[in-house]
Amino acid sequence: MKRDELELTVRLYRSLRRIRRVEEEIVRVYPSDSIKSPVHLSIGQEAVATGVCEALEPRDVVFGSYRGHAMYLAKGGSLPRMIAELYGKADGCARGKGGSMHLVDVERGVMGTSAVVGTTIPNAVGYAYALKHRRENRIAVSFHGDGATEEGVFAESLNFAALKQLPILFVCENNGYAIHTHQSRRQATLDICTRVRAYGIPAETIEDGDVFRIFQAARAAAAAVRSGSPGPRYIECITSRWLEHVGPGEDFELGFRSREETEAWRKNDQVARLGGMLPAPQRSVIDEAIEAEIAEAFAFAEASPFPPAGELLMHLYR
Amino acid sequence: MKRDELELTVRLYRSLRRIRRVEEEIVRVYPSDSIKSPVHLSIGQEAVATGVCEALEPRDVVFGSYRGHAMYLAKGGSLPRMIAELYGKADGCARGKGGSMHLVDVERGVMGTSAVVGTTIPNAVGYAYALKHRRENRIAVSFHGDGATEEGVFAESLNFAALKQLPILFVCENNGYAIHTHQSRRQATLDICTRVRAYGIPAETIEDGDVFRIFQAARAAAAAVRSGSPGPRYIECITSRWLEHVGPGEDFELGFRSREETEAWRKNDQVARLGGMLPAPQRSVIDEAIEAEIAEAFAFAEASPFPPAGELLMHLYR
Amino acid sequence: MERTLSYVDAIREATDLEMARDAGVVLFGLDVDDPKAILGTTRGLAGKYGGDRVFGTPLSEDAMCGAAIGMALAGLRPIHVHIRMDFVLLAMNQLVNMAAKTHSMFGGQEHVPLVVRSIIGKSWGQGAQHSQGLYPLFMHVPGLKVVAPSTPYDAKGCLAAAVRDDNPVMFVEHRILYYQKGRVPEGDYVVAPGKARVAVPGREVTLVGISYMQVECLRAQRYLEEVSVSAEVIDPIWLAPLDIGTIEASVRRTGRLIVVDNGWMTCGAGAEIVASLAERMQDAPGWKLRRMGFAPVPCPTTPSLEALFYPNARTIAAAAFDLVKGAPQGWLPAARADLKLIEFKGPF
Amino acid sequence: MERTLSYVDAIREATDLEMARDAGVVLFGLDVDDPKAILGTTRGLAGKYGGDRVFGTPLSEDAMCGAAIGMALAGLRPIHVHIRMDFVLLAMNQLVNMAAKTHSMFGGQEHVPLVVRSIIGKSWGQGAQHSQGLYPLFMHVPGLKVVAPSTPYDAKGCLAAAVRDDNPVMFVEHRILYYQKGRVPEGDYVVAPGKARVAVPGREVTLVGISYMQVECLRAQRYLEEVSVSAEVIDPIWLAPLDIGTIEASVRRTGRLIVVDNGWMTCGAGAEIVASLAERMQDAPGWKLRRMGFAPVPCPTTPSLEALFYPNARTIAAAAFDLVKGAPQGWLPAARADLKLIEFKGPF
Ligand SMILES: Cc1ncc(C[n+]2csc(CCOP(=O)(O)OP(=O)(O)O)c2C)c(N)n1
Ligand SMILES: Cc1ncc(C[n+]2csc(CCOP(=O)(O)OP(=O)(O)O)c2C)c(N)n1
Ligand SMILES: [Mg+2]
Ligand SMILES: [Mg+2]
Repeated sequence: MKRDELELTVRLYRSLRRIRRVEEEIVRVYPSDSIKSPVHLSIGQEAVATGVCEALEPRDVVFGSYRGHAMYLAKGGSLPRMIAELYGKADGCARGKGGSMHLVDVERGVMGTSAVVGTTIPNAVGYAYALKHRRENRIAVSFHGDGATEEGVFAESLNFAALKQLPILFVCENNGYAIHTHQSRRQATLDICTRVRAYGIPAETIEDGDVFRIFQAARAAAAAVRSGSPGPRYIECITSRWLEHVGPGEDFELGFRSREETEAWRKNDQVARLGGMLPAPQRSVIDEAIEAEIAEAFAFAEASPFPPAGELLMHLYR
Repeated sequence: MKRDELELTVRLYRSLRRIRRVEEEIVRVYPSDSIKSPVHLSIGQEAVATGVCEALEPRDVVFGSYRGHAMYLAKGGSLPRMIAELYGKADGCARGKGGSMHLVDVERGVMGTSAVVGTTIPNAVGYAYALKHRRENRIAVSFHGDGATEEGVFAESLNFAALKQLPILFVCENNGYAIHTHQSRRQATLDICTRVRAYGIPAETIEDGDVFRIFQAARAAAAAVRSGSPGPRYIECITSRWLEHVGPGEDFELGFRSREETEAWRKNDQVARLGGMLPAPQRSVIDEAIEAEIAEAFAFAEASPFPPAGELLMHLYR
Repeated sequence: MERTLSYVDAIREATDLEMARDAGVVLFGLDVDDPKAILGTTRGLAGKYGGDRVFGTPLSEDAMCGAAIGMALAGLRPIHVHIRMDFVLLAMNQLVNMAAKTHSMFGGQEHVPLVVRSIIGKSWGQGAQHSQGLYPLFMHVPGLKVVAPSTPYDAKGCLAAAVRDDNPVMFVEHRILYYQKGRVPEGDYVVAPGKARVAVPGREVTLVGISYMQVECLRAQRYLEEVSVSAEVIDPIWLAPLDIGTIEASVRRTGRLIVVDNGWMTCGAGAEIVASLAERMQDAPGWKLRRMGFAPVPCPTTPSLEALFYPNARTIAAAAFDLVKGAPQGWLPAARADLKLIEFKGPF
Repeated sequence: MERTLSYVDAIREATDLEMARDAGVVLFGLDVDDPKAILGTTRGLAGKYGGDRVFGTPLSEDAMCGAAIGMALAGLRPIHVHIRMDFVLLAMNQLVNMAAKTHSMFGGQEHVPLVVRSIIGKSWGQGAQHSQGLYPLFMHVPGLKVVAPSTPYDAKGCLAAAVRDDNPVMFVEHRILYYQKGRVPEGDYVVAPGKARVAVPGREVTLVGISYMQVECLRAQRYLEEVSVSAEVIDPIWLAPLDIGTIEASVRRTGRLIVVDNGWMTCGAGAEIVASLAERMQDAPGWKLRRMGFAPVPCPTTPSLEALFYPNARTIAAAAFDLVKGAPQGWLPAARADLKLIEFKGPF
């Protein structure tokens, strides 16, 4: 590997592995009831947030959904504050008021996630409008699922973003399902990108979940978007959710999909793949640092107090 | 002309002329204040409703917008009850409670019109669902404007109609404007049909407002839809609104469009064109019958009483 | 021998019976036919009645509500399900501008026999967007009916009544009530619109609890018993049309009212009840009252604050005690395990 | 010398001043930049501030509201205009689930300085879908502010206050008020949230009129004068936060309240005001009250029924007269031309 390739691999691996391990730790801790909120885990889907966010600048902003841990972490959101948020603690990124579904870290450009499908898509578009209006050299990114593309606001948002040629990158994390319902039972045609192109927005699909390809596509798209022409871009990343829709377990026993369906994706696990590309000692250093960071973050969350009663009525109006 | 061609021409002419003359009469009467509601006139656009409704069976149903006079009349809605409705009278099709924007004639398959753009689109889709579910040999038609296609519910409705392969014909009356704003200032690309096809729905545009072509396209589409395969169809009819968005006057003095823009359409006036295709005596018979019918309808409306106070609280619940 | 069913099974049974009774009843919404079957309330129905009558939908609340209205216009009796009431906000245009107005706006020519089922969430980190009890938004709009049954018996009977009603009905469920069990007769019955129920008769204070808050009021009544305060507990069941007469009769007797909203109080159901009584009881002033409901903020996820966000049996009892005594007494009953509800802890 | 402006020009001027003051203020919505310029309220602004800051939008109320929130998060101060309040129903999800909750749900990290302007329609066949006064839906939701100015003075001052507010504000206008003229100082001032105004002091009955019904209450006050009844007229101006204290003080003096909603009454602003007073005045019972508002049906288009749908100065005066006399008197003032409003007859 060339040096810059190696550096890229290291960065991507660190991000992938960190997200994976954080979520595995959430799974492990979950039965203890320390986590005070539902969790929609991204295990299996890490490559999307990792690849895309690697292509962004720190000053760029991202908007996402309740399945937002990966995006939050990949964009640089504070890990201890995220865990504290899951614990419902006063040091959480939303002071315990948001939980897993409402992560935010404005300093790092994580503008928030929403529990109502599709709602942050136009928010990202509006943010992009402000960026263009102020001629800032930043871009907005909207992460959303395949299900979100069925909401009317998605079509409205595409039209407005294209009409005003806004600096926004749309990223669809298509894991094939909305909860337990396959895309084919919800969408007349599976081809999301064709629908997007009908608004004049260049769109491409990355089928195989390869984090390098996602990164490259995102880098090219982000560069185009940042240059201001020709407006928005769309990337659809096919991916696979390995755990249940919400919660720490699996869902194969429900019968709506088979374990085999995810097998190919597990063989193609980007965490393992990139780990294997690194020399073992280098990898251990990274892994150990991650473990230490995670241990610290959970300890931080444990130690943080619950918000006092007085906080209930705070933050209503500014 | 062959006999069936002549008969078709007669039917289309009668419908076109009748709509035109009814609306001209509305324009004439308007300053007298007998009409108690805003009117969104279709003068210039008659060929769309006429051509499409000629292709329908009496048992088919239509849903439309506040600009609904043409659709209502072309589908066979009662003229006297429509005029009475505009007059706010008890014999109006909605007993005076709806006005021009809320026309209905269930017996004739006019299922209603709405003042909120886009709202009847999913209603038509739902009706089509019921038809398919009950295996009825009828179809539903959604008339809507170019502006309505920007509402999210339009995209949602297309997806569901295509997903369930519903017996519905969508008809876009594209007059280029939403109130005073041209399509190009609202839509990222002008190609509505491309957006529709992205849902797997066959779509075609009739550019020239030729009532025969609209009729033929609608007949073919209705036949396909009725046969149940392959689900919905979409027809976009480019057309031209000659009067102001709402009200009896013109709007060229506002400066957002020039009179010239409508000139080509006026030269291509389908009422005059089809009138010219008929032998003068035959045409006079039709025209005179229309005049008599209109005079009667306005007299009926004049004579009808206003609804009594007791009606205010009626029709809340069934 | 009385048969006991859960709230979940009561809803399922009512749906099943209505679908068997009337071939026009169709049931749809996101995930109604998935393995979790809206927490069991739609379990087995897709298999029994087929995918034409029971189906999951795209994520398109607005169009699906509009489609439901279209189906209703065509003579079907759609039941549109939202797993959370918060999502109904996406369908407000169709519900308020179309469903509520169609019958009137078209002079009686059409009607919309539509049922919209929606579930209020609570506990375990549901948070701001998964916990709203927005029924006052629908009570406000003439042309909609609104019902919020709190018992399995009412859930079954009200759902049957809603399906048979020729008008749009907002059917408001509560996630925590899903764990309730209660007497549910087999076969057919309806709990018709516009009739409240005196759940427990009493003399000194009237407690009106809406939706799940009915359960907390019933518990409060037991706490009050311990301190020899006799509370009457009323369940309005139907919020529109609202049986204000039953509540009025009670307050005329007890002279005291606590109304506990399962939602925010401003322009809420409690506001409407209090205002109606204030109008109706001008001949008998001097009755005492208190409104309770959600804290006037979005619901926080953390349990330390969520616990303070909701009224509960103990805070209701304390308020009633103060009302009866005429001044703050500083009394708060000790939590009784036998009155405590199974905590809700997923599945989400 | 006092300067007189129309309500339309007051709104236009406030927008102009705020846009000049703060480069972050942007103004958009369907037709804001078209020749009719939202009945003149946005006239000239696109030319002055450019199409980047003032622009018409696609017919996409949901996304445009969401985009407005995104702009606000980025530090702009968007004003999103709806030519009719009825259309805001398409944006309920963004307003209630996002705008109202962002500051709280994210623990104070973000805030949404958003103004949503919307206009209530009336008269001349507006009908069921173009006449709704839906402000109680927004009063219900914590995190939103709601204001409904009735005078040109307040329109200007409240809009300035709304634009400078760091929270989402629903700014409720009324089409008929557009014809009002009144004193409007030049330059900068704000009518800050949470302060009602005693428009006319009086002794025997308090009339609270919301939005356009303030005008009808002012006229009712004049009719009542003729029969020697002294009415106090209060304009709440801001509905959330609501200055209940000013209303309470008045009712404590007059002992009588008529609250006139410019909307339906069930779970309405009047319900909230009455319920709040009932709670707050338990030490002074026996005050008399009456709620008035829209008839509990969708608004009919025909003038014969529309006239009955709305309260008006004469029906308000009659109700107040009865309240003061303690029993129905059968008095209805003869219509006085000098108090009559210019009828609204298009342009639509
Ligand atoms: C507007 C709305 N409708 C329904 C739901 C319930 N719901 C929660 S997650 C989800 C599936 C969304 O699927 P997708 O967008 O593909 O995201 P994924 O969960 O696969 O990441 C649904 C339907 C919701 N949260 N919001
Ligand atoms: C949801 C909604 N938004 C805005 C309006 C205001 N409005 C009335 S008509 C109209 C233009 C609609 O254009 P189009 O769909 O092309 O129909 P046309 O009037 O040209 O027939 C608009 C924006 C409305 N009635 N409903
Ligand atoms: Mg998905
Ligand atoms: Mg148009």
